[in-house]
Amino acid sequence: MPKYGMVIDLNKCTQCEACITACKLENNVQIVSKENAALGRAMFWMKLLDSNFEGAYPDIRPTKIPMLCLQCDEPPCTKVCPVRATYKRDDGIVAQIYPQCIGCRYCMANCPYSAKTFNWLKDEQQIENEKCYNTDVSVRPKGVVEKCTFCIHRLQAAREKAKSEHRKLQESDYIPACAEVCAAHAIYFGDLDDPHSQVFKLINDYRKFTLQEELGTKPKVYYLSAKAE
Amino acid sequence: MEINRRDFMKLIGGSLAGLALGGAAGAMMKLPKSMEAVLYSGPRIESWKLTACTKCPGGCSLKVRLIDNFPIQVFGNPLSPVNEGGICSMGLASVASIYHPSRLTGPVKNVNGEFVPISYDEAYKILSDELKKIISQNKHDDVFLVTQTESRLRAGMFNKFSEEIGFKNLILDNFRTASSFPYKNISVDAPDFIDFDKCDYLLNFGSQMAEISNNPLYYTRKINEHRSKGFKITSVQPKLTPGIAKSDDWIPLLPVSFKDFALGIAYVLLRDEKYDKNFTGKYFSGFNDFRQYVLDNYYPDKAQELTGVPSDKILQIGREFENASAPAAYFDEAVLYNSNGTQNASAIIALNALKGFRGFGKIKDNFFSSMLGKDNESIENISFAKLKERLSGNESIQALIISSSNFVFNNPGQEALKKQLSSIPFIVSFSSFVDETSSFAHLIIPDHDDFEKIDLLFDESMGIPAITIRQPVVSQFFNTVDTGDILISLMKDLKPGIKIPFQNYSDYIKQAANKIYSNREGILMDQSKPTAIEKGLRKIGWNTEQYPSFDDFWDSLLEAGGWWNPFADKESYNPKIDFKQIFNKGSLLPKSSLYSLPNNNLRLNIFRKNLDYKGSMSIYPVLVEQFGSNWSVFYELWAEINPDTARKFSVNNRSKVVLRTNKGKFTAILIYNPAVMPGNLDVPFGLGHVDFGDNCGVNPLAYSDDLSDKQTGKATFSETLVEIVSASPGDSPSSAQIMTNENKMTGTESRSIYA
Amino acid sequence: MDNHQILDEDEILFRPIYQTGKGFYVLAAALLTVFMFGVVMYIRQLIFGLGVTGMNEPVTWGFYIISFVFFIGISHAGTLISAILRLSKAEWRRPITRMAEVITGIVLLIGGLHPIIDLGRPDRILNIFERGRLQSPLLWDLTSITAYFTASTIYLYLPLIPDIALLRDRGGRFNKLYTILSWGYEGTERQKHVLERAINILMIMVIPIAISVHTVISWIFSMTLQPGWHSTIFGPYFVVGAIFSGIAALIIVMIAFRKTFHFDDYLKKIHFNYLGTLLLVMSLLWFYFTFAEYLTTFYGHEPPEMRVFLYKFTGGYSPFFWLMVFCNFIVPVVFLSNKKLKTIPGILVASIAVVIGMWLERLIIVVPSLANPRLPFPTGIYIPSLTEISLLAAAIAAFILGFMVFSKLFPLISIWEIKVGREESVRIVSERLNEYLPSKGHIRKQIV
Amino acid sequence: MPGKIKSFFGKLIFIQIILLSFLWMLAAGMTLLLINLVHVSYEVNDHQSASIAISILGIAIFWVLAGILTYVLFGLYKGRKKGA
Repeated sequence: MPKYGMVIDLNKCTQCEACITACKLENNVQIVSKENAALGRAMFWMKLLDSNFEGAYPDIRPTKIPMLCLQCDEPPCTKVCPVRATYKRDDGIVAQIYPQCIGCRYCMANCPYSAKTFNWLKDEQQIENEKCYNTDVSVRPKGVVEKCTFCIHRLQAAREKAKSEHRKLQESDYIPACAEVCAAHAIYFGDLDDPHSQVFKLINDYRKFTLQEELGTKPKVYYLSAKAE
Repeated sequence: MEINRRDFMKLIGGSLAGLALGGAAGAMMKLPKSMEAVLYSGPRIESWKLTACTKCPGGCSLKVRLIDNFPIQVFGNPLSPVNEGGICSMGLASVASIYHPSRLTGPVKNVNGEFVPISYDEAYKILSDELKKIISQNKHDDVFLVTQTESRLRAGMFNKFSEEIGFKNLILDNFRTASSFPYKNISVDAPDFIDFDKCDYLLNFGSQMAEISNNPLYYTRKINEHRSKGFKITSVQPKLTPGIAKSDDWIPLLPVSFKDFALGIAYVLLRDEKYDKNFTGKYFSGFNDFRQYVLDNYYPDKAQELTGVPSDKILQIGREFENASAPAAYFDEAVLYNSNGTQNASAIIALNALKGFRGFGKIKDNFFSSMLGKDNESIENISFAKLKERLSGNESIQALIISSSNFVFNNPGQEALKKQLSSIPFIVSFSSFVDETSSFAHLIIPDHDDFEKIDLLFDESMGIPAITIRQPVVSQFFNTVDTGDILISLMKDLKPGIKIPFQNYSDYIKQAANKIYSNREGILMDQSKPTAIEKGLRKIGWNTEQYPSFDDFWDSLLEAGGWWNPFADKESYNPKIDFKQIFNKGSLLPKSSLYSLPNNNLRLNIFRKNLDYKGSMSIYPVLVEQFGSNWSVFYELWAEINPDTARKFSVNNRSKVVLRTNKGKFTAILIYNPAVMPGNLDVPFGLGHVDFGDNCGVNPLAYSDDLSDKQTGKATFSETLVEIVSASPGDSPSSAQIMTNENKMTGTESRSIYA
Repeated sequence: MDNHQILDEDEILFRPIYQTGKGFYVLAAALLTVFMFGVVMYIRQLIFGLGVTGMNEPVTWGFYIISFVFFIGISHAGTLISAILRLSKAEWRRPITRMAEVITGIVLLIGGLHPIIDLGRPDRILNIFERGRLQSPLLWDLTSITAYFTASTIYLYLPLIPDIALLRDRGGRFNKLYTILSWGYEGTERQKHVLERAINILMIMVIPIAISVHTVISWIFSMTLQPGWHSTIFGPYFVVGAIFSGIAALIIVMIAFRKTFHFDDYLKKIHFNYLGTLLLVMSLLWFYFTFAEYLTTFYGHEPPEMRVFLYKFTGGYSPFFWLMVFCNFIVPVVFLSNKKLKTIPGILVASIAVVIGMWLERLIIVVPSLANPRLPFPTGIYIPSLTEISLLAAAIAAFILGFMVFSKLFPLISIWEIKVGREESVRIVSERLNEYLPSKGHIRKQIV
Repeated sequence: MPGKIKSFFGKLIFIQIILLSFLWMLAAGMTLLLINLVHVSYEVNDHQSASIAISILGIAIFWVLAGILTYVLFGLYKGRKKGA
């Protein structure tokens, strides 16, 4: 069984935010109305961690981190869900079952990375965005929690494709939208257990770190970063 | 609206995006009735097509995903050498514009303030009659054409048109032309590219290479590569944008004193005698005057006084520059965004000349120019400045022809501009939306959407000729006409008996492509990069790509989405330069007043985000929402300020402030950002459209002083003074918050995360 | 036959059941409107989704969860207190226990509803039964609250039986109902014995259940990784807080009925004195816990914890925090530790302060932790909307209404216990005393 | 008259039994629920032990409660004065 994970090289990332746009369009994440956005209900599965700086002016540098659901190996969110609407799959992806969620938002309260978002109101998707719908992804109704799923629908598609071609699933078959569009090739995705995969090599890199390591959630999204001299 | 609600319920019930696509269609999508039927009950068959992006000059190759032949999503084409599968936010969002509800579905005529739809023939008749009248009165000089199209072939078409008819005033103002203007200004042609194979030191003046440049995605990759090779990048910029943050050294500097800084560096080279004597001897006429001038006026302490950059820093940069074997001092359009932009650019060119432009290169016998005709010469004699001058002067303008340009929004002094425009007797626009500019038009003949057009995009900035083809991925939705076709038929009507070698625009494109075919070099973008062996074989004339006829080539070109020539040879760039008219003794600008701020004043520094290339973001809701998202500011203007400055004015983080310039008051959300130049108030450009898509926020240009570069008429982005009138409480981050951000990120004290 | 003429010595306790003044209907109408308004607002929320509340990201829990914790806390007034008093054979408990138990019953119903109000998809509530996870603290709650509700209702019902029998014997309204509910109680020795036994068993059983309930509720929070929640002290801390607010609520209710139904003769100053002292003790205990909680946080000085800490002490929530300390500690201590101020009005003031303070405490616990996420996202802001406020009002209205209805059906003070007390307790107590007082004879021996 | 009373008492006990049975239903219901949940936790195999522990507690409590009430009510019923 593979164990899917992601590595983001912050030394390469230019914070062009293409991954964020790609994620929004790929997953039909709703665009809330202006009022709700002002209330802090804007929905992003992927976002840049708020700016946070290193060094002293003028040698200062922003360290913005592309944040998505870190797909923890010890997910705190699944522990508290009362209806098993979020759970960890065998391939390590922390999935959501939207039709089962009762919207108690306990998982959000327990996510130390605030990676989850909630459909506060009816889908207010704006007109223009309607057409950009990705037909592979279901639209979430109001009152359920949603989050990044490593574009799990792409995995399904890839599986079927491989099956129809009578071959095994290769690493190149399945890649989330954010990793696909990254212009700097800063986002790597693959099987963390497969010693031949690139991510496997990268997570043994000295620059590797994960967010909030001390919580023991064992995120499967790793970051690479080294201080430039 | 009622309908939407019901559709939404349906959508929730069905809970399948497929349904959403259908269900929502009736209310949501602006489409011909016939197509809606398909949308409702299509078989949902997926297909992919290749096309190119025209949002910027880069010409990325796009992979468009269609469901029942409706473009749904866009991705990058992994085989394209330009973007290698990458794509930027604008490209991703671009698919939305074709369905935009406020898109014009056909020609409209302005009947006292109201735009009423008319048939194309009628519209065309009005246009041609109007022009005929002018020509008969022999007032060619009173006709102005403005276009900012990034497609150089399209620009070429405009050129051809204006030449044939005899309209001298073509303002061709796209990124590439603007960037090469300073070279044209000293009558040399610009270098094709930065030679990253040789270049070992990049001194970047005000260009957001990885964000807004003539090939952002390529530069994104190259910057990383360049740095991983251990070479340095130094950026001189008033704002530390994420892209600039990639450079090893950031010199916060106001654009007004780029020139002083560049010459300050030049001084170091001259003083250390580390400049390329061979080159200066051969190509640099009037070098000794220049040398003298710099040595007299730009000794480090003086430079420090002029720029505010500490002299030892200037020395350091200077030494790095002079010791590099092939340094490049790079600039592009952005350098022109201030009142002495051209001068700045010339200084930078001079600096390059001292090292013989070793960092730059040209493509050997580049056949693009032959292919394009004279695409960007016109700017030599005419730039936006001239239009402004004419508008403000009493000389009347008979007609104004605008294509893919929204200059009212992109320029300061908008009130005056609007007044002047409304006095022009005849304005025709080819915009497919009623935006700030085209709302003044008397006639709008909407052009196709980008996904319905055909075009060829060229790029040399990679050091190899690359051509991506924009082909229509959908048959046109509405009653729109390709501007190119209109121009062609106009030529025929206005100049009877003219010889035009092509029937319509796509013919014209084909002929350009024919040049590639006959050139017989290069390969299509349907294969991975050629290996060294392949290259070797090529050198000895081996060529696997044989096409029996041009049509075969054309078909496979459409299939591949592009063509490039990895085997093209480079040659060094050594132009004959002459600065007599620019730097002569005594013409030393005084220190800019912007440095000595009157108290309780700040500098309004307008910066551009990569999400908005030229004020056209507002039709893409995804981008508008995302615009301020990493400051968690939504649909509102924000102003970044250095915390120290903020404390001086005692305004809190995230407080709502009212700002005042000479042009009036506007509100913004104040954001603490320690990377902002003290005394600056950085506001983003792109929000604040009045009647163009999603209007929210404020357009800072509307409130900035009406200054612009003398020669190019480019707007100034950072020379307006602003003061904070009032501020709401807001929340000041608790000390703990600031102290512990580091640990919050990584969870460990020691771990450093320098991105 | 006309039983109404039989005048009982405790007639005044029956009066509320048979006599209904105009004020009653006015008040009932007013409360009903408030309640209905709340219902309407909730229906609106059902239609438009939780967006009509003030909740957002990162503050994903608001008034609903606060009220939930708060009301369940109040419920401890009842059963726990009366059980403890019974257990400790405190004779002054007799007029109190009934009211206490009623509070529990009503408040549990209200509190138990709040998590459902808080759901984004209440229509899917049945998923809990189909695919629920017992590992989720929310399910622990479901179980323990149901258990507590059942237990305390039974615990309310059993002591009620003799009184129902009395009512039945008086005939008149609802006679059939009383007949059914009284199970033919006639005060025979055997029946008395059975009742005694059952009550004693329940009394023992209820205490652990009650404690478990609030411990589990505290675990909803402390089982998460949120800074400011993830704390071992939370279990006892919540229980103490619960009893604290419970006593306060009880005092308020008692004073209210004393005033309206003139129970002055039954609820004497002494009762309030004792309860006041109890309240004072709890207040000190509460302060001790609070102090312990925040001191450890401060000394640990973990960055995320400190953010919440500072947010409470100096940041956006400092006004609420200090108001809470004022209401929960300063006011009670001032009013209850001082002879002059420890009058019935004084005690009333203290208890009202405590109830408000405890509500604030729940607010302080729920919101700041959510508003300050671990990662450097901007601090969240939470402003309750009209919906939430009106639902809180409706909950309070429902509470009062419940009491009013009860007072029309059953006596608010356990009549038989009073009678028993009057007849026997003097004897019983003196006997008990004699049991553990040294006998005189013994002393004389020593002198000799 | 006595016949009337008799019939009423006949009904009475019936109604009372029904009331009591509600409690038993609750107990039974809770038991079923908990058992079901334990079963589910086995089905998807997550932390069965926890489920079992909780369910044992829960079930016990409800049955004891039901038991007590039954004991009381029937005790009272038996304890009535003879010849009432």
